[in-house]
Amino acid sequence: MSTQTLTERPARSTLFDGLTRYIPIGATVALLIALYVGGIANYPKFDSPQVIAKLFIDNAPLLIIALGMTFVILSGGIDLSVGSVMAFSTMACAWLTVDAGIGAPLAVALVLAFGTGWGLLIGAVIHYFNVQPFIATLVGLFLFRGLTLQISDTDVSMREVDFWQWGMVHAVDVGKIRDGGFWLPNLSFVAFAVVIVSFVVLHYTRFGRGVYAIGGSEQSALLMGLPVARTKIGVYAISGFCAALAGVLAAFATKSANPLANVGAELDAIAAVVIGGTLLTGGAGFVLGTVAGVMVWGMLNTLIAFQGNLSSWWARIVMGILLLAFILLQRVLARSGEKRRT
Amino acid sequence: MSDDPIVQMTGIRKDFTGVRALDGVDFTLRPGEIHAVMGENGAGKSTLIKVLTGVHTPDAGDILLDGKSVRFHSPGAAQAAGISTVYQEVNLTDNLSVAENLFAGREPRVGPFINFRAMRRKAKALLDDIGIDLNVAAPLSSYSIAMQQLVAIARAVDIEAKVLILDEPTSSLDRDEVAVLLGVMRRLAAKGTAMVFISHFLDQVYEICDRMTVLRNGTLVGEWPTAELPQNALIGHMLGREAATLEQIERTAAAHHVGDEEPLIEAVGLGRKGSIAPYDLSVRRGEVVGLAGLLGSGRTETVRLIAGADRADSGELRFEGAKTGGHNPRTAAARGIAYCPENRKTEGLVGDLTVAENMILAMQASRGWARSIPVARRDKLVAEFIEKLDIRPANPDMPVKNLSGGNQQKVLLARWMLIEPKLLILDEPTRGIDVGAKADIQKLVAELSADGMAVLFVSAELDEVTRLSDRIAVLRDRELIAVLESEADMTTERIVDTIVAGGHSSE
Amino acid sequence: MWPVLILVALLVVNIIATGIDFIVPNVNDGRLGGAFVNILRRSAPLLLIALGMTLVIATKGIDLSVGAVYAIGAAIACQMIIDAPDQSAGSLIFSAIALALVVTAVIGAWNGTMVAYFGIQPIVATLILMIAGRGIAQLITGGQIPKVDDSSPFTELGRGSFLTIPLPIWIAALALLALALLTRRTALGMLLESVGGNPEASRLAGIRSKGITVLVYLVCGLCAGLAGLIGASNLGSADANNGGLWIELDAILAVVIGGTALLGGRFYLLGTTIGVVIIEVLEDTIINIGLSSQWQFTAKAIVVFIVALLQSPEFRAWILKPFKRKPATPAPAPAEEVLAK
Amino acid sequence: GGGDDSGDGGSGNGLVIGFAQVGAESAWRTANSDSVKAAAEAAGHTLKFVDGQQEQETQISAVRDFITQQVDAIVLAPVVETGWTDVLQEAEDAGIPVILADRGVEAADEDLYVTRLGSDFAEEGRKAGAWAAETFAADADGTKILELQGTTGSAPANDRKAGFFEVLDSEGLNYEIVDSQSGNFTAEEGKAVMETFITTHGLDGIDLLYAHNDEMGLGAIQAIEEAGKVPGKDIQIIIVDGSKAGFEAGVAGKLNYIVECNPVFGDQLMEVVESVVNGDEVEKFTPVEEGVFDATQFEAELPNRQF
Ligand SMILES: Nc1ncnc2c1ncn2[C@@H]1O[C@H](COP(=O)(O)OP(=O)(O)OP(=O)(O)O)[C@@H](O)[C@H]1O
Ligand SMILES: Nc1ncnc2c1ncn2[C@@H]1O[C@H](COP(=O)(O)OP(=O)(O)OP(=O)(O)O)[C@@H](O)[C@H]1O
Ligand SMILES: [Mg+2]
Ligand SMILES: [Mg+2]
Repeated sequence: MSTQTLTERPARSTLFDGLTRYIPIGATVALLIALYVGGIANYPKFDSPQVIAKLFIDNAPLLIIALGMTFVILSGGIDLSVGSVMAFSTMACAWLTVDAGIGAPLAVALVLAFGTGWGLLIGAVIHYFNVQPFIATLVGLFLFRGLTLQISDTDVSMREVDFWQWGMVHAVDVGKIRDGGFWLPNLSFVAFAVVIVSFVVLHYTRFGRGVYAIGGSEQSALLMGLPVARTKIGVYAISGFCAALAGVLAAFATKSANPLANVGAELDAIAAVVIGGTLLTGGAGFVLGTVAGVMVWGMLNTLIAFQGNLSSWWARIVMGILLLAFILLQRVLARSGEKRRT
Repeated sequence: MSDDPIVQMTGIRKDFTGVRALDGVDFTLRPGEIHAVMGENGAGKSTLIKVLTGVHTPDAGDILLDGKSVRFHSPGAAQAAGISTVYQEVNLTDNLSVAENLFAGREPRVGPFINFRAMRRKAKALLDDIGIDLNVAAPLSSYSIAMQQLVAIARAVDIEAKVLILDEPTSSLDRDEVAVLLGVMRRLAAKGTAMVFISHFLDQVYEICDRMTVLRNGTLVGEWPTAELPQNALIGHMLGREAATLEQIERTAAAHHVGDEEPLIEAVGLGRKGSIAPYDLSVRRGEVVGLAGLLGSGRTETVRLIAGADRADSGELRFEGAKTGGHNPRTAAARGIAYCPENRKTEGLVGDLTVAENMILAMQASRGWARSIPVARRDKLVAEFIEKLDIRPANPDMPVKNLSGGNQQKVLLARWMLIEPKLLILDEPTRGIDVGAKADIQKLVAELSADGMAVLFVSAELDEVTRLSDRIAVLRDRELIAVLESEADMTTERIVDTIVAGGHSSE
Repeated sequence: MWPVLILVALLVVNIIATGIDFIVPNVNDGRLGGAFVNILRRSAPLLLIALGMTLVIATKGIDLSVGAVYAIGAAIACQMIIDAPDQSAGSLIFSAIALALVVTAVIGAWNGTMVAYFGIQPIVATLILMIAGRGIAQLITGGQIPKVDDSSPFTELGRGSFLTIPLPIWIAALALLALALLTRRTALGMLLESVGGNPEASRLAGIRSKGITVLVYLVCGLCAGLAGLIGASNLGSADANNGGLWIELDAILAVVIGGTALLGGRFYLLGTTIGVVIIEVLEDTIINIGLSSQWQFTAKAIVVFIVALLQSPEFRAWILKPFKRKPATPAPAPAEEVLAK
Repeated sequence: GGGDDSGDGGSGNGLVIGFAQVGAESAWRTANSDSVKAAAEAAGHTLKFVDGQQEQETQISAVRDFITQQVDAIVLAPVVETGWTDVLQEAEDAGIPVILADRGVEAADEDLYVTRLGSDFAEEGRKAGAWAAETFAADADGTKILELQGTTGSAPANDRKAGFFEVLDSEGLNYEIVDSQSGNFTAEEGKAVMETFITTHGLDGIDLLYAHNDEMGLGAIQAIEEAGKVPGKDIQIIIVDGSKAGFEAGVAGKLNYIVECNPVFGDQLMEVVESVVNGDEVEKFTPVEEGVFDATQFEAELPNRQF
């Protein structure tokens, strides 16, 4: 008897076990498809491929901050500073290239380094001084909005700097929209690159698995001997970098900087991450879920634009109702898959 | 065995706010030896380990590793220096898979990328090697605490450190797993690994350890070779009083009025899909019914249905003859059913609340929020139970998370005794509890049942179950296979036979 | 303790900048005035919301919808009053206030239900109403800003005074007292902390954790509604779009400055109160020391950062280290901090 | 024009017009949206209305959606001036004419839209400045001015400020800015900032309050009254916008000068859109008819107010 192997069946079947983790993201994708099909059924021209392509044009910066946010949320934290850091980065790009006359590539490098540095700093404060992430990053939200306004309280154009033209150059251009064609600019591909890198880092590196472990239980991760400090500070650095990069993309997208841009963008990013099936408590979620979440967010806005007869308030209410329906459905799907204890 | 110590700690002192957990403790570990650290709950064993491995910074004292002075700032640093540890609380992340937990931080890689296939293969091999068979791709959360503990041990063993520390690794294991673990430890000792072993099971300690260091109240009592320290001397050192004063519980089960009274509670075909097959079970007033079975056999699931913690999806539960509807923890408590869950950290205590608040929680819940318990009454009750259960430190205003494991368990018990239940359900109440406290709790159970309370008692220790119970329900594979009633049947061997035979041996 | 020091420091800065008049109240028109009293009066809506938020946060939750609920409460009352022929009728004012409070309480209960019964994460559950709520408020007002006659007694709620003390201060103080009594004289406070600290253990102990969660969000909604009423009556109008805009961030900030952790468990109503006053005093300080509006955000960030750091024992240990005699202990061991959580 | 194959949803031979509005941040804006919607309906056009919630990204996204939908014309009320080049170019490439409403875009993009219909904020500031310069010309000891700015960084706030002081300087008025803070265009903050002004500076000797919109001005008036002073007398007040509530306050004598900023230009807009789609020549800038009102005109003008 003592030589017998100790076996324990997991609570759920093996096949199912592999799948339960994918239920939230599966629900998101299913509902995304449902939204799209619903749009096609109700609005002419909704089947234009540009409807899909556009999700990655206007939402490229949002996608990038949401990816950075995914790292932070998976680790059990939150980053409220991304909207302000993004606006600040765009403004800094304008300031450096237009007023200070620094070469644009150098300016971009400086801005990205600054965003990363800010992330490192706030990550260190959160980790070493045990300041709650919500508060530490709220400081960033106020600080960078303030600094942005101090650089300029009006919008600044940077169209004169040739470098900024690159972002909106069509990288893919398949026919005219009117004839069922579509196009995608360079900056969308920057976003795709970030998606791929995030995916690989989060799912296939030690750092990425460490993020999940810390999100599951920081204490356990520490006792398991994982580099908690490095990982925790790292996720804020990544988020800071992503916010700065999103700011640079915004500079490409409009070739202008606006001190009041991206107010509330952090909430959009959080919403997208959560819609994508990532738990705010940390430890569970996927990069591709976030991509789906951003697509849902963009798709809801597209639907409202195609509907076109909603007053300002009905647009908000409808957005709320759609979000509610979405979250409830996701919940129902997830529950039917999950074994309930109560 | 070489005599050059691999770890030498001298004059270690550690203060927590309000508590001196360690005071001038020395500890020496030599290569290839298995060294037990013994002491009551709260003696400072875990703290000593945590000071060594960089979880806590000592307030005074020196640590030498291989003769060199060291001070680690994180468990990771200790691990890198060759000290691998299984801490008392299961320290894995249950959102990750079994394989990921085994290799977290040291995953096999191709370039910078993790090779998941290789990782799963190695995980499988590692678990096979120590004789457990799990789906390594499944999330750790889908396995019981016991399996999680084995996974944690496997991880620590695989790190192949020169020092392996096991802080109560066997607390939720039953005899087969313990046998496996002890085998692994012997193998490692033969290879020269030094091990620290902490356990409240004296027979395990005596079976495996070469030496013992005994702590009491944060101070060092002494260090002895196991062979030179007989059991009752050890207990005397641990408790600071004569072992003879420890009362051995001898239940006279037959004296109980079994069978002549209506059952207090009766489960008829009660079951829940996926967790426990429908079962019949009854408990009478003044009776102790034990639940025995291997790990994951469904003991916890059985009592959770009766406690209302889970909802049954078949059968019915009768309480005092009447069918219970809408059974949940609150209505159960109102009926007088108290449930001490096995996992006190996640299901039992509220870590941030004080000892006093945790104690009165159930009582307060049953009164509703509007009728708060008067402060004077509360203080009196709390003081009474702190004394009765000998909770240390006897400070009602301390956050309960700062108490040692055994004392936390007592707080949980006090919570339920306060509502004077008719049926007390104890799921592994003696897990991780020192000999003294364990005897106290066993005695308490005996007393309570003598006063007419019905008790449902789950324990991995068959001795304990047989000693305390009037009847024993045996489970296997999430099915209740037999209820042993006659005195002749109430032996450890009989239970094991029943489990092996799958229920057919019980006439 | 640290927040109190910060508050005192801010007050001193203001007194240096504008003279002792800053703190000394004066009486005009039988009503207490002066800079500091005005600040207190203006703090009332934020305080009400922050108090509700404190309870929600104690259950490990968060309520992002309070700003929108504020707008809804204000919109309902003002719209109902301006729709009536006689804006001064007592019964009208009463029913407008009652309706606003009932609706906002229902909204709060809705949030609580989503969290407790549907198991939706609080930040997401309340995000829905944060987005839709202002739409609802605009729907009520038809996108306009309803303006109540200055003669209507409704405006007394925000502008009037009782025993020379402005009514908003009374209302906020009574709310503080009521909530303090409700949570500390009954067992509600402890049960809240228990549910926030460990929901599963609370459930197994027989606590109606779902009911309590709903109750707490309900109270929070009610507080937000009451805050909206005070704000609306102070202005005599309800701005669905801007009324209480971003007040949720200030409220959360106040709660945290006051020492309540966002992770649930222990909560401090008095701490929250001090947090609110700090935030409000700060806004005046910027004007008083002659900084431009662009500095609003930056100054707030700096003060919040200082408070957050001072509250961190690890930071205090680190900053004091060079001044300590024996350099025996190295940098704070991060391991301990994590375990202390 | 691109109106050939895109009549989807359009009733009869009406046009499909996409309207990317700034938001619903003020009563002015709501009145503007209502006016445009009503005018489109009256003219038998289908209006695709999107509220940009004060975000440029949302507006750009809306314009791209309009392009995908192949509307006949796009009306854009840009939230900021810069950053529209690409999306306007896309509209042009798709053959859809763009008409700007209310605010303008930077001069370099002039070729990318057909015409702009709207107010001139700097001009509004100048109008306010002209009145102030005239009223206080005789003020010997210098005119002490308090200013309640709009949302920091927004175009109306910047332009109304710039236009105002531009005139004061060019007229050579001897003035002093006692304080100038943002009230975010809301009554709430306008009142709070004014209270602080009063406690910090007192009201004695202050001549003029210049509020960048109605709501802040009305909030400030309350603060002044609560401080026991008489608005309009103890301190003169100029507001910009001219909503009904603003005029009511004017009739009550609580303020002295209103610079109108007229949101009700829906009909005018529809005419412009129709001529643009028909390919008619239109002016590059069509000003909205706006007036200025002093104390003598408030009573007569009040009944004409639509918002
Ligand atoms: N983080 C902490 N803060 C405050 N006190 C603590 C903390 N950790 C442990 N203690 C206290 O230190 C003492 C020693 O605890 P420790 O966990 O080392 O005991 P132990 O010997 O391992 O007991 P057990 O057998 O129950 O595990 C106890 O009194 C405990 O309450
Ligand atoms: N929350 C859960 N959800 C699903 N399955 C669970 C859950 N908890 C435990 N199980 C599974 O149910 C089975 C029975 O577990 P249970 O805890 O009842 O066993 P037990 O006999 O009490 O053993 P132990 O000695 O571990 O307490 C185990 O296989 C376990 O993996
Ligand atoms: Mg221990
Ligand atoms: Mg069990």
